[in-house]
Amino acid sequence: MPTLGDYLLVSGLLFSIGLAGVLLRRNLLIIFMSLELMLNAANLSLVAFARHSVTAFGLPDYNAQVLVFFIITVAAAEVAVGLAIIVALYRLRQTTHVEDLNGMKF
Amino acid sequence: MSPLLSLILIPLVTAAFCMAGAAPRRISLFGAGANLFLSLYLLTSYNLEIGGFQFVSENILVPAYGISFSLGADGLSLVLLLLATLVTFAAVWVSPQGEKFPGMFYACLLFISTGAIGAFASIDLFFFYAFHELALIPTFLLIGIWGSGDRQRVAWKVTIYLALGSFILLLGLIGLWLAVPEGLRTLDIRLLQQLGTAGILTPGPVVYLLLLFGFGILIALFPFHTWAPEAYASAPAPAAMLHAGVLKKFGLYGLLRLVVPIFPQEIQQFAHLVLVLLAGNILYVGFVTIAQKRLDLMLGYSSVMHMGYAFLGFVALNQLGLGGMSLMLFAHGLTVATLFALCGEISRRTGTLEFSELGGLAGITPRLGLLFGFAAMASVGLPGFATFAGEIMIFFGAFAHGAGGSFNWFQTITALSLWGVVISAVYMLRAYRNIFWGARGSAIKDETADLSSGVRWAVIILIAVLLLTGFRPGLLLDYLNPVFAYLP
Amino acid sequence: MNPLYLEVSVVVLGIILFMVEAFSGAGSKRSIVYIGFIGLLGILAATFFADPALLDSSAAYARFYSADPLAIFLKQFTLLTTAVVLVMALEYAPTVEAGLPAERRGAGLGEFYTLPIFACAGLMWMASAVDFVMIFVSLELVTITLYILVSYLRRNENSLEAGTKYLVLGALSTGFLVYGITWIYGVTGQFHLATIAAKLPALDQATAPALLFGFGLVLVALGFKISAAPFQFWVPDVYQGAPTPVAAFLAVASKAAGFIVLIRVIQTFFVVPALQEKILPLLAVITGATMIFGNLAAIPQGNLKRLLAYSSIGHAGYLLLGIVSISAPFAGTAIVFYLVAYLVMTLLAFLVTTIVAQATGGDDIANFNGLNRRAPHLAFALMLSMLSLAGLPLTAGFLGKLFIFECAIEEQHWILVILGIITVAAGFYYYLKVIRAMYWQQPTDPDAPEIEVGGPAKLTIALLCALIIWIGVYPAPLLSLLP
Amino acid sequence: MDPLLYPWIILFAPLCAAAFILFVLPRRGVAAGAVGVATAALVCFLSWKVFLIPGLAVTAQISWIEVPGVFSVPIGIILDNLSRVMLVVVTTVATLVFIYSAGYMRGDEGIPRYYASLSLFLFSMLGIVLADNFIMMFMFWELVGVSSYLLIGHYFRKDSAADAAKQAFTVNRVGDFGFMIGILMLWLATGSIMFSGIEENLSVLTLHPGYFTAACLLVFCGTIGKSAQMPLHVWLPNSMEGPTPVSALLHAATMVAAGVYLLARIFPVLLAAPDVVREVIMWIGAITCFAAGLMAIQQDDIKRILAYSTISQLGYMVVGIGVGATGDVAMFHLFTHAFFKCLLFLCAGSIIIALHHEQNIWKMGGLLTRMPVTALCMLAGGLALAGVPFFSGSFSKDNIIEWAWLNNRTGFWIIASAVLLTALYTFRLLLVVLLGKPRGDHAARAKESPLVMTLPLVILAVPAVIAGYPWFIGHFFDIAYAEAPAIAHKIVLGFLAAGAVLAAWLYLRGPARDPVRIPLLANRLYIDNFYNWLVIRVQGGLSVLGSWFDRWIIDGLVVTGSARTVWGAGYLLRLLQLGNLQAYTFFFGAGVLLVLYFLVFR
Amino acid sequence: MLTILFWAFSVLMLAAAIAVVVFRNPVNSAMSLVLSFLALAALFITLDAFFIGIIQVLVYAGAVMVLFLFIIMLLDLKAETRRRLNIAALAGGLAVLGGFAVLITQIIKSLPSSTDHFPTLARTGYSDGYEIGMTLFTDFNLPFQIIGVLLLVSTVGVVTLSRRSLR
Repeated sequence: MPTLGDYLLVSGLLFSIGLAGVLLRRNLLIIFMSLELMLNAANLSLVAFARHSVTAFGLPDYNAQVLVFFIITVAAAEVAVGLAIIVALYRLRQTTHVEDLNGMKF
Repeated sequence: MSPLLSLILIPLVTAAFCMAGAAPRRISLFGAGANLFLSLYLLTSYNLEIGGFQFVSENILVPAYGISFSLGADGLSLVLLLLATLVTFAAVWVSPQGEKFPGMFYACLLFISTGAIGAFASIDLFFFYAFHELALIPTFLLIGIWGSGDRQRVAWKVTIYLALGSFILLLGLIGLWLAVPEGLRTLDIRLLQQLGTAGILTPGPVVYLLLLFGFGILIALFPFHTWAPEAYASAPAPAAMLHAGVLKKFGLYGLLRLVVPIFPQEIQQFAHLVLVLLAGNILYVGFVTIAQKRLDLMLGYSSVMHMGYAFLGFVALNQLGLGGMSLMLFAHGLTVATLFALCGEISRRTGTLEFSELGGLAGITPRLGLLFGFAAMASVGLPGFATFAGEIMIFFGAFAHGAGGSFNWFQTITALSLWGVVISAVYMLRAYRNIFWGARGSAIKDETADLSSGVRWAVIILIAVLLLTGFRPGLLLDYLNPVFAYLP
Repeated sequence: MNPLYLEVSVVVLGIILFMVEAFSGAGSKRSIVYIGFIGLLGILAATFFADPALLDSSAAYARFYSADPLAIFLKQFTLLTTAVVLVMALEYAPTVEAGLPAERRGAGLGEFYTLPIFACAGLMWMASAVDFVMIFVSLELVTITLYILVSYLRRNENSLEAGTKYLVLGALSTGFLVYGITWIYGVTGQFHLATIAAKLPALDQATAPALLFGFGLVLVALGFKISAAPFQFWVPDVYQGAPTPVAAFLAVASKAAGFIVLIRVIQTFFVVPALQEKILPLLAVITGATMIFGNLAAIPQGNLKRLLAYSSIGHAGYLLLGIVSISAPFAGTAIVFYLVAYLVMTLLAFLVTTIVAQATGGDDIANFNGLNRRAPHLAFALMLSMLSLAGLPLTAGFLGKLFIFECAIEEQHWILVILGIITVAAGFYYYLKVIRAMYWQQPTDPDAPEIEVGGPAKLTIALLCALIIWIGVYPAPLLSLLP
Repeated sequence: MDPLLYPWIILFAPLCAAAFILFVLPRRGVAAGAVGVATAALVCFLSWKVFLIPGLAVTAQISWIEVPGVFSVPIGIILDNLSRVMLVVVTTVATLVFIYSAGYMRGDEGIPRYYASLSLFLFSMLGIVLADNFIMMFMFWELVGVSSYLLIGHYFRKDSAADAAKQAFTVNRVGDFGFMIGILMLWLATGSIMFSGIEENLSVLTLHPGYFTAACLLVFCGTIGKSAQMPLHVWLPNSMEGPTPVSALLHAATMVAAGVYLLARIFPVLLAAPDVVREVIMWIGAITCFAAGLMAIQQDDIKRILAYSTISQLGYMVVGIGVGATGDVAMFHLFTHAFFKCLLFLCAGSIIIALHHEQNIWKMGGLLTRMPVTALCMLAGGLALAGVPFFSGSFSKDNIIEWAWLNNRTGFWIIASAVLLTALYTFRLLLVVLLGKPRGDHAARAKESPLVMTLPLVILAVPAVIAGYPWFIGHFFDIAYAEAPAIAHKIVLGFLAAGAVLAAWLYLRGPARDPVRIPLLANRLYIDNFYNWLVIRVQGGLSVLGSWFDRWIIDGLVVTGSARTVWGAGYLLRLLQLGNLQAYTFFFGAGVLLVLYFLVFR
Repeated sequence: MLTILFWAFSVLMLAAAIAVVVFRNPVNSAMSLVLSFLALAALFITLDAFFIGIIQVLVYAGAVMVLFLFIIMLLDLKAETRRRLNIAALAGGLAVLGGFAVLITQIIKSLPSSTDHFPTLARTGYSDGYEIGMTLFTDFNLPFQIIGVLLLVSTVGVVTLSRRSLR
């Protein structure tokens, strides 16, 4: 049987991979996908924790699962808005690369 | 309305009128004159028999901290208020007509005056500090807009330097406040003094040093003095008069008002440090003054140098030294104001202040020469001027430290400080000789005009007060002595 | 009145404005602002009648929503900010119109005026949030609204660039926030702050690293919101690129809400002294770094909005100093007072900047040269706000700093205090730069006409100026209002 | 009028006159002169009255600085024999000089300024004379310095006059520096600044001798400065840049004697002090006396010769303090010297005017016939100066020399040989100026001066001759005559004769230029050069160094440096703001790592 | 059995996630992301979170990914041309990453409950959707409303941001 730690480890690795995408990739879209990976990693941990701390009724803690639900919703909204911005940016600059965004610095 | 409040509000309202742009010179002259009379009235109506703080008014603003807009004046503040109003009046009077943006110019002058008056009249620690800071920005503007020479750089430097000093001071004040035992917490300077002299309030050396260096920066204590000469050289004459003559006295006033009653042990503990620093002020800065080749810079340095004497009176920590210090505050304020006023006149007439380009001016502008001579003599501490009385008291006060028959630090430094009297004679006479005497300098023309009667009378008033108080220091000492009567 | 209705009213107001926008003619965009402005002020007035006792403590919402004085205060704060931002937006309208690809005149303006109201609702919920779920949800409402607003000018590269940067970094911080909440939940099994605080002392010592890990991640996310170093990198770019009213909103309301949440979270964890010992030094380091970065890096700036951005980082540092000294009896009030002072002076600065930038065609400091000649009143107002930001006595900013420093000295954070002093002095330098430009420098175009200011803006400027001095001189009424 | 008021009138009348002239008559030369002369005459008259009322003692005091219970400085008046005599001398000489000036300064545009300064001087001098405490004396001491400064700088357009005035003031301040420290030390030791108080307390106090010595010697510094003793004598010859009456009054008769007066005033203190004090005083006086005499014999400027002779004579007086049994020994010489030296200067002034401001004695000659009154008066003064028997100078000077014989034999030989020098330069002066052929056009056409100038000469010539006789001086002083053996007197006479013969041998033939050339003496022993070096190189160098340090190290390195550091730090910090999103995410991540590491693992 | 499933899906998910980061063509990344999400949904189900798993599939794999793909197609993004590798950035990023991974593993190790097996549930045959629905609409009503506002705002925002001008 996999332990809580196993789930957490997998989730941590997923989070790290997501972070790697954010740190290393230059394409805004992929950065955005990586951000989704990070959120999902959090969700995995959350669900695992929820499963671990059963309530008095002997069921998983649905409070945490509701939070996961919220996170998914928010992520979807965020993706929608983010993609809209990326589209607007692409229309103006014909690029989705982060290095091209250096009009303001110092 | 309490008279002290009017003293603060008159310049403020006048400044507002100036900004609105209605005949600024006339209005501000009127306001400053009214203020002068008001301060004279306060001086005469102060009851010497009762002593202490009078004309007190209190308006509590922040109960949690005890911040209250409280005004009150004892002998020391009254003398300084007289100084402030007198110099303001003179500064407004000698302000050249036809400056650019006259409304703002006079408003700035009056703001500085307001700041100084407010600081001297406040008996609440918060407003004591706040009013002084208020004057910082008008100084910045005055130097920056109407200054001469490298005005921009100087304005920055002065403002930042003084701001830093004020913040250090602020830290010290907060420390002081926090040192008051819980339950007695107050910002009332009178209560703080009482707690200090009663030995209940002992904030310790850290706070003392913060206050010392905070005030020290504002006073241009060596080695924090380099802002002053440049500032006075670059500032327009009226601004230099107000700043050197009045605003700078805030630091000394603070030392007398707060540090002396509360930190007697610390003053003694760190006396050697202060003695060494003030020797730096007198001897080192004195030598630097000798090397100056421009009148404005020289006057700036000399004003820094004289602060050394004030500190000597401060560490003496006895009635005599502190009385002398406060007398000197007044006298020095008037002296530098006079000198800067005349310095401005010279520069406006000849277009230069370099010694090498001036000379023989007394032959063409005898009145200017005469008045400058008076001011110079007051500056070197000639008997008959109040400066001398102050210096004498300081020297005796400082020398009185330690047993007779042996030399200690105090006496050594006093003796060295006396050498400063020689130094000041050297540079002041050299300046006078180079500007007014000797062969005609290249910048002097036949048609160079003598002082206009307006400026003349403004300066004469200042000198007359110096002479009057020099011949009869008791006029001021009657007010000042009771302030320090609790000391040995 | 039940405080719950406050947010509801704001949302309803927002929806009404959407309706007005959708069903009224093209020329009535200004009326949106007026309705919004009056509505917000009405709700602001209502906050004073909000009675926390009417909240049903047994109801489901009770575990998410608190209407303690701090929350009410922040709601008022936010409402006021939003109202001023609306005025600013009105002045900024020409730039928005120029920045939008529009099918007809004024298209998109309505949303620009309305979206801040939703952000305001989010902030008000944030103020009341006492549960991590609630914190997350309301924070995201604010953040997403701001993503949209920052990148609102779609023809303006800077706006889009700022939007993108804010988007990516914001989403990143959301990721950390969620992960942090997860870990805190993992250790305590709770989202509710008060319950967590109750559980913490009984917890196994071995769980401390995990707990701190979670807390650290939450701290990172909140640090991003309040622009604490080293999570402040987005601030200058975003403020500079964002439409000025949005920048003001970011600088004031969003930051204040971040601070309130931070206070709530920190207070939860400070229940355990061992945790407090771990957290305080970290906060102190962050505070020092924030003060230094904000104030020093501001010195060489040439763009006023960017300068204000750095300055807002610096002010975050001073606010953090208050949080570090939170154990001082007066610290809470000091922080809140600082926030109010900061609101007044920052909004004033942004408002004047908006107007002047509109008239001179740019928000570089050089655009302000000789402003005294063109618009003496605006110059005076901006000077006043700069002096207050710099912390000159008898202005609101000074008292704010004074209270904060007093708390810090009382808590003996000497190194931070000294850093604070140095940075405040450095701050004088760059704030005075603006004053110098306005008063010393020659205007680039001496014949330029007087700058016209709209009525509401004029009124607001006068009001803010008066407030700066009023708070600076006579803060007692305000202090008595504060929690 | 109440005689008790006389001293106050004497003291303040000149001040009022000065102020009146300055503010009311700044452009009216004649009126200013009249006011000045009238005031001086009034003061003189009152002084004589005070002198003649025996036992008049003024007890009233004006409080000047008053710190209750701690410190008080009164303005009070002391009226003992010393001050009465001094009062008379000062006011008499001054009145004559005031009158004489009316003639000498005729046509000068600065007459009001001149008389105002002169009146101010009179005020200050009288203050010194009447002062009953150290601080009051110090105040007037300084004021005397100022009035001297103003008068020396009367011809302020001349660079040399301007420099001389500045130098005089500065050098005097150097002396005052020591004086003030001495006052402070005496005050600290005795708790009083009153002369009487100090003397009273001395008897009950036991002071560390070293401290006491130092205090007295520092007070003596005041004398060194004011009375132009070595090494602070340099200002006096240069002060001859002022108008000649000024030289006569200030720099010969009265002001420079103030130093001696001070010593006489505190004579009881000096007596109580360790012997080394008076020994040092004696030595300083003796050296000054001899060295100044040496310098005088090679000067060509008539006023400079007199100036050096003044220094030399002041040296005698100081020696008199050092060796005399009472202060009157020195005061006696001061008394006679005041008359004859003033006379000599006024004669010189008369000649200078007659010769159209020619001051070089080698351009003079044969004036005995052309200006007989002046010449005869000058002769009388000269003989008194040289100490020729039966002239006033011989009595007072011999007394000092004989006291030296009794108390310090080495000192005796030095000052006795100085008699030779005195004779030599005096006769050189008289011979070259009065006899022989005129050496220049001006001299050839010289005419006697007007009455307003010659009258004071004649009046002064009388005391110059007779002031030394015991029947005259007895009215003023009760002098302690030295009981030296006759040999001492003979030695002095021998030196005098030798000097006179030497002078006659050298100058009686009427040479066109000085047959003796001793550059060392002509250049005043190079002391002036040394001071120049000191002022320009050492003080100038130090101050330039200080200025450099102030500008570049304190201001540049420390102040501006720290400001620059902050600016630079800001500049560098803002470079972190790369503008690149990826960099930001990297920093963000790194920050997270740091925060977590800090929180969890530290 | 559960163990095998868990490891299988975990490896699949992580591999797909790595693929997201590594692929240069955005379309490939997006497809890998879908795969990763599906695997994650399976993991949810192993944790008895059926509803969440289904939502994960519906919302993420369904809606969000479609959006991504749609945008990629709309913008006509080509594969990232191989640019010069920024060694410093790469090294820095990897360092941060490594540090973070180590940190997380340390934390997980230190957590006492990490070795726990999941407790068995007291009941069987309960309805996952019912429980979540009840929680959502009763206890979490307030946040749920806020989420609603959030969705409204983002809808308006997306419309405004992507509105085209009519010229």
